[in-house]
Amino acid sequence: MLAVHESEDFEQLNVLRSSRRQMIGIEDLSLVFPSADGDVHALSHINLSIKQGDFVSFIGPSGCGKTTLLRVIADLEKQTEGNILVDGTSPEDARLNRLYGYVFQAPALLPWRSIYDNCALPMEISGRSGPHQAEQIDKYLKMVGLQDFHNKYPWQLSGGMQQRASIARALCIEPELLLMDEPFGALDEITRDHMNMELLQIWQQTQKTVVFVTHSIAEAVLLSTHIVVMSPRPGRIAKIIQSPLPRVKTLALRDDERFHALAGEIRDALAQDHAID
Amino acid sequence: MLAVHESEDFEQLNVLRSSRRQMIGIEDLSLVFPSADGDVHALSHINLSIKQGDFVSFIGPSGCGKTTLLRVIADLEKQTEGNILVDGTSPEDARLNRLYGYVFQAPALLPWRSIYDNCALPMEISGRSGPHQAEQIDKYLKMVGLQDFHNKYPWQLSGGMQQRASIARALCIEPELLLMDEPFGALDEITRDHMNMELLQIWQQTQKTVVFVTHSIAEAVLLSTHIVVMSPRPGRIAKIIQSPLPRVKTLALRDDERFHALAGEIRDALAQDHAID
Amino acid sequence: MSSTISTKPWFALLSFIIGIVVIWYLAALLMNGKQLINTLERKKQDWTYTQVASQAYQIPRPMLPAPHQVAAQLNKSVFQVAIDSKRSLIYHTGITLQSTLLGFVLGAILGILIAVGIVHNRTLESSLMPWVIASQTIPILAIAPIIVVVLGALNMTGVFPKAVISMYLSFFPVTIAMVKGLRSSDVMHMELMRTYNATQTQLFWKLRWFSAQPYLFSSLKVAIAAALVGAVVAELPTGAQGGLGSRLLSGSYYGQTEQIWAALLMAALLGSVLVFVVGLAERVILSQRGNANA
Amino acid sequence: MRKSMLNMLAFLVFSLQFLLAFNLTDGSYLQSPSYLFLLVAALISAIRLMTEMTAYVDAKPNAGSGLKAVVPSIFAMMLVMLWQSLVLGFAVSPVLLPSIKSIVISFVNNLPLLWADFQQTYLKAVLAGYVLGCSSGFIVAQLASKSLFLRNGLLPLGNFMSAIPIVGIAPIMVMWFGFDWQSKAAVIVVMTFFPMFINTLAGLQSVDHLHQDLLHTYGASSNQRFVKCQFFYALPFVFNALKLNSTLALIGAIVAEFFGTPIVGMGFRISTEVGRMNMDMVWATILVAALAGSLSYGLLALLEKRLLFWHPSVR
Amino acid sequence: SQPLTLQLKWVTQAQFAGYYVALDKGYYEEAGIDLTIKPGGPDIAPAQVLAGGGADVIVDWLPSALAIREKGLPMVNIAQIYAKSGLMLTCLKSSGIKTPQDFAGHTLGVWFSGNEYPFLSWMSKLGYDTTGGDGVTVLKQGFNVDPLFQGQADCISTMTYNEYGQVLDGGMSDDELVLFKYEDEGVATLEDGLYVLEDALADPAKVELYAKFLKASIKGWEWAAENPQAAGELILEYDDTGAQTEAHQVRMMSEIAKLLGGSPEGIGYLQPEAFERTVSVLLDSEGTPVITQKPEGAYSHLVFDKMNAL
Ligand SMILES: Nc1ncnc2c1ncn2[C@@H]1O[C@H](COP(=O)(O)OP(=O)(O)OP(=O)(O)O)[C@@H](O)[C@H]1O
Ligand SMILES: Nc1ncnc2c1ncn2[C@@H]1O[C@H](COP(=O)(O)OP(=O)(O)OP(=O)(O)O)[C@@H](O)[C@H]1O
Ligand SMILES: Cc1ncc(C[n+]2csc(CCO)c2C)c(N)n1
Ligand SMILES: [Mg+2]
Ligand SMILES: [Mg+2]
Repeated sequence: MLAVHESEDFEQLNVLRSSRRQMIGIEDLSLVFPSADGDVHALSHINLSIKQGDFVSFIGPSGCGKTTLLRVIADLEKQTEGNILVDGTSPEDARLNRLYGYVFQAPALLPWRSIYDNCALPMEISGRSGPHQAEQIDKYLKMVGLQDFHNKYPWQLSGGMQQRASIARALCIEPELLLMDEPFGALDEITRDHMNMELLQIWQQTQKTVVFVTHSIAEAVLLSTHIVVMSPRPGRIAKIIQSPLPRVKTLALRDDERFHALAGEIRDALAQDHAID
Repeated sequence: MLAVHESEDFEQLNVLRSSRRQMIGIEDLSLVFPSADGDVHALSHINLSIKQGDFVSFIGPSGCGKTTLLRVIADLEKQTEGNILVDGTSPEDARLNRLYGYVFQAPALLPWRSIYDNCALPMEISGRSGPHQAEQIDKYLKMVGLQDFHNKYPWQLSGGMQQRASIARALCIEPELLLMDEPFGALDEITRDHMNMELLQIWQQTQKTVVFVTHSIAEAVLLSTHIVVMSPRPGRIAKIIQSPLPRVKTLALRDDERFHALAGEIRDALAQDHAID
Repeated sequence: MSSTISTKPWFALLSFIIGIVVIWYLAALLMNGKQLINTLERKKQDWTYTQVASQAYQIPRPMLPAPHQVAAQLNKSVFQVAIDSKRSLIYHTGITLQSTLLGFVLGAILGILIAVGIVHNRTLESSLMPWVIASQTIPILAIAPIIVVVLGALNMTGVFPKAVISMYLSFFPVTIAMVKGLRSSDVMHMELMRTYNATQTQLFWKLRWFSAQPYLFSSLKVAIAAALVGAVVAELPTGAQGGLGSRLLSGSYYGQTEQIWAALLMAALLGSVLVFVVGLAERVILSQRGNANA
Repeated sequence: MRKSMLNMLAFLVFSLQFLLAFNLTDGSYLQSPSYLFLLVAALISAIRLMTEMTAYVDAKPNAGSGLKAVVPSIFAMMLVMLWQSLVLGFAVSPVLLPSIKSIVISFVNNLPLLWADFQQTYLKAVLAGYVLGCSSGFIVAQLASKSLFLRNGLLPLGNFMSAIPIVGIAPIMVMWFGFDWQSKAAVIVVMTFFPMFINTLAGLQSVDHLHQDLLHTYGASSNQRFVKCQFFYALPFVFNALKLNSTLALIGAIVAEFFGTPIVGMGFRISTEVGRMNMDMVWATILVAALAGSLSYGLLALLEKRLLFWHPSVR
Repeated sequence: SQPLTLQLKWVTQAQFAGYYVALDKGYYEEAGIDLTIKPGGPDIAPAQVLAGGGADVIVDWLPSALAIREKGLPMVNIAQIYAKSGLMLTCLKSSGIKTPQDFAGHTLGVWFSGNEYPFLSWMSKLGYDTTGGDGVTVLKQGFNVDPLFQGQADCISTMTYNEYGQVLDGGMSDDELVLFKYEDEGVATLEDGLYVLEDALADPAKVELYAKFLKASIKGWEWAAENPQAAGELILEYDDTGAQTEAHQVRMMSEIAKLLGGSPEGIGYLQPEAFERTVSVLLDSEGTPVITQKPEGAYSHLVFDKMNAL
């Protein structure tokens, strides 16, 4: 049944998105971490195509390779086998062209820079720190609710605030492609809801492509156009689900029938070959 | 309306639990962190009574003082004003009597001890490492799904596994009172569900008192007899909600009407005076 | 990663050693050549560059003996004489080693004790710490003779005074690192121990001691090198009673440059071996406790 | 109430013995050992005063540096008292150990001489050698952090070289660079290079993986990586080396002067006056060295605190 | 047998051959003395060891002994082994120095650590400022003769029996050098003598012990002076650093033999005239005289007389 479903999905996708260009194309990609006590097959025979404008979520149990796959896309890790194209080029070229912004699982702010200066860092490095740099930073810090914390240092902020700062930092450069690794893990539900809506809005307005890792089924359902369910040992794609929900979303959707149906489908896919380890 | 609701709550509680002894009694407790740029009012005029056998969850936005309140109960922090009694004594005496087990927000395992030895640590220290120590540890490591990892070191485990080990460590000494600070934050949903059910089972079987901090509304609803909603700046109790759900729970409860109603109530309480910052 | 030859540690080391030897020969040629030219001019003799080049590696008191001269001297004093002979460099290395090891052990113990005191007692911390630092600004060679004389007056002679000077140099890095290490315990772990109501002793043996170990070992590596320097220094004021230090000195009195260099290389070799041994102990002990970085 | 009375008493006993120490007649303790009781009482008093002061200062979270210096000062006065009392009381020969009083007197009387020595040794040799040694260590470490080849070659050699005792290097440097301060600076360069090299390298390599990845995603050049990130990670390590080197450099210069100098300099003074049995002058010079060393250490620590305001060890 | 410790002024070398010969030949043993010889070195101030109780008898030079005595350490010369001074200034002919009057503007290497007193007296007698200016530039010479070879000094201090030989071994010949012996310049001071603490002399038993020690030592010196070759070889046996060469030690011994004798009383007798001459050299220096007043009781013939009475 899974196989049927999968192929169905793919067909659908192809029809739907044929007009948009492919942003990420992954073909039969595998990645093995060599290690003293046996190799770790972090990714095994991954096939995935993401079109420009998609919002794709990766979901799956801890250790199934979500982060690793995102890192391959960002040229932070090299596959052992298979091919990957990012915006038609190699991940390395995409990185050097500063195509994407990456939000790490942890905030990764530089402790010797104020929040403002942390956001300015990517612009400084790409030499884009022109006159409207300040505007840009102001705008996104405000969006994440940190307008009053420009001059604070990261260690003066709570964990959740730090994570929001790091999101603002990635948004500031307005990249074509947003890669986000559990960006909202450290936030409480209300803040999380708020951030979810802000992210949706940016995505809807700018037609960016977003690749998003999450542990939360609800979040995946709420945000994504496509949900990639992964399973571990070896890390592989168990199922790709296209969301039947409209692109324009509100929090009220959470009470929608389709929302619950989709969440149930994901939960079932996850429960399959999940065992506590 | 809130005031009415609160007083109603308190009455209800008193009626319900009159037969059980008070485990934690907090009266008009405040805590201020002095700091160079203005004092931080982490807790302000907290009143709370927790009876033996209760399962109480603290929920609230980041920085509202959940951890701080738990730390006051554990004698890791001293209040600036007000009174607190833990099992009829001061928090310090309770700590000296090894009354409680504490699960930190992070696993806090000692990297130079194997998982088994980490669990043995509290027993070693209290001099209770008798013959059935091994049995006890085996039992709880099995419960959290780590039966095959006795001899591994913490850094050989994934984050979620570490967190589970730290829970097993706190359970091993079977304390009267369990203080848990977002114990399941690092787990994926499936594992989290499993851990929730295990915790519920222990609590139902042993009639322990549990004080539990969480960010997840669903988790709070599923587990608790009482939910304490907190709000920030200054950190205070916004609402105390008694759960109408039965003490014996299953995951199926999540589709129950009352479940959704309760979740909605909590969400509303949270949304009140919540502002992103 | 392709493991080409140039990423191999031995290859880099070998290249460096070869490079150094080449530079050494060139420097010897320049320095000794200049000296040779001076001598010849003073004697009002004619000279040519080829003549200078051919004699530069043979002059009697070279400013810089060539590698092969030092090697010959090393070979002579290590392999060509009985080990227990006073002309054997091994014999002198043994003497220095004795006071180094004794001084190192004393210094490590003293360093740990001071650190434990400082960490557990606020009064000790605020009173002692500045003076521990000040103690190291006192030039040891200046007070070494006084130490030797005073200890001599107290009837302590032989290795002990030398070991005391070694100890003086080696306790410092251990103290500094141990204070840092004993304090480096994770706050969360400290609080965990607090929830268990652990005593100070339990806290020390179950937590602090372990978090201090990595600091301890890296400081022991510094300390054993310092102890060696101390042992060598201490051999100057204890009289020419053997040891690498007195070899250095007597080589210096009698203008035997090769002997100085041989003793120097030997001291450096001894130091490297000692540091290596401590590093080995570190790896064994830290791996026993399952250290991720071991 | 009783506590403050006890503190008063301790203060009195300590002050009394402190004053007495400077007015003892030679050999008092040998003639009447009972005086020793007062000395012991004064020691106990000093310890009590320090304990009380520590508690007092700790209770004040934002105590000024003046208040913080009280306890070490009492400790210093205790040492001074002990030294002075024992030397006078047991009539120790001034050829072995001079009294504190005579050290201070010869310090004051010989200020111009000591200043000249300080200039020669500290302001010329130490500063030049320190700056050269530390900066070259830093630069080479930066190169080595980029090249596995350099690292593989330099690290074992660095260990080897740092095990060479200075007493061996000093005569050679005097032979090569002459008698003046240049040869002392050369000794200091050799002594300070490797601690700085090894520390900086460790610092440059201590960059958090996450931050490394972050800059990688920005496509930062290796210079940008250094300026924006690595440099800050290296700073705490660099300061460790700077502090360690500040004491090493002074010792190195003084020891090197034992092996030949013009007739000025702290090392020259010490070795010459030892030969002349002017131990008070020797200790006066040692005092200068300790002052200079502690002061530069303190200044570096202060600078570190300023620059590393963001580092967990400081904030 | 009674224990006795002798602290030397310098490392084990033929300079101290007499004591080693006496030790080796059992002369001390015969006299009922169990002698320990502590070698010295540049960092060892024998007077300090004496004051600290680390030695009973020390070998020192009279100028530094007198200076230290003025500092308050009551040490007394009980025997003067060397009758003549072996100290000299060795200059390069190429530097243009022919007489002491030519020193001005040149760089002179001098040993400090208590060995500088005769030099300072000499310079002040010649009217040179030693602290720079238009006088001479003084270097604190290290342990060896390298400054001469490396052109860092025009003149260096040498001992006739030791460093001078090294200069020759180093490839310089007599005709490249100009020598100024302190003896010839009239600034000679007494060198190696034996010193003890004053109060020890109040104890007749100690005096007797020292007398026996002196007798055995002198016997050793006489043997050494007659057998320079054997004495040189013997020194090598006792040298713990294993650094000396036979040729150098034998030559040193023959040079030292020239400094020993001379007086009719034999080795060990301190000639009062020689003492006075040293004192006047030291007092002579203007500016910073080494000693400020004529020393009293700085030497004693008590032990020497006792020895003759044994
Ligand atoms: N550098 C590495 N070396 C060896 N194994 C690694 C490395 N990085 C990841 N792994 C392994 O690869 C597998 C996938 O890891 P990854 O971090 O991608 O998981 P994840 O899905 O992101 O999990 P989580 O939800 O916990 O973040 C895991 O089994 C992990 O142990
Ligand atoms: N040691 C401290 N010094 C100063 N302020 C502190 C300290 N610890 C906590 N605070 C402040 O007290 C407030 C409450 O913190 P607390 O950690 O209790 O929040 P929390 O509810 O547990 O948040 P989270 O959900 O992020 O864990 C916060 O504003 C925090 O900044
Ligand atoms: C620092 C120093 N002082 C003196 C000498 C020279 N020296 C060699 S033997 C001797 C006689 C001692 O009785 C003297 C003065 C030196 N080489 N180095
Ligand atoms: Mg991940
Ligand atoms: Mg918290």
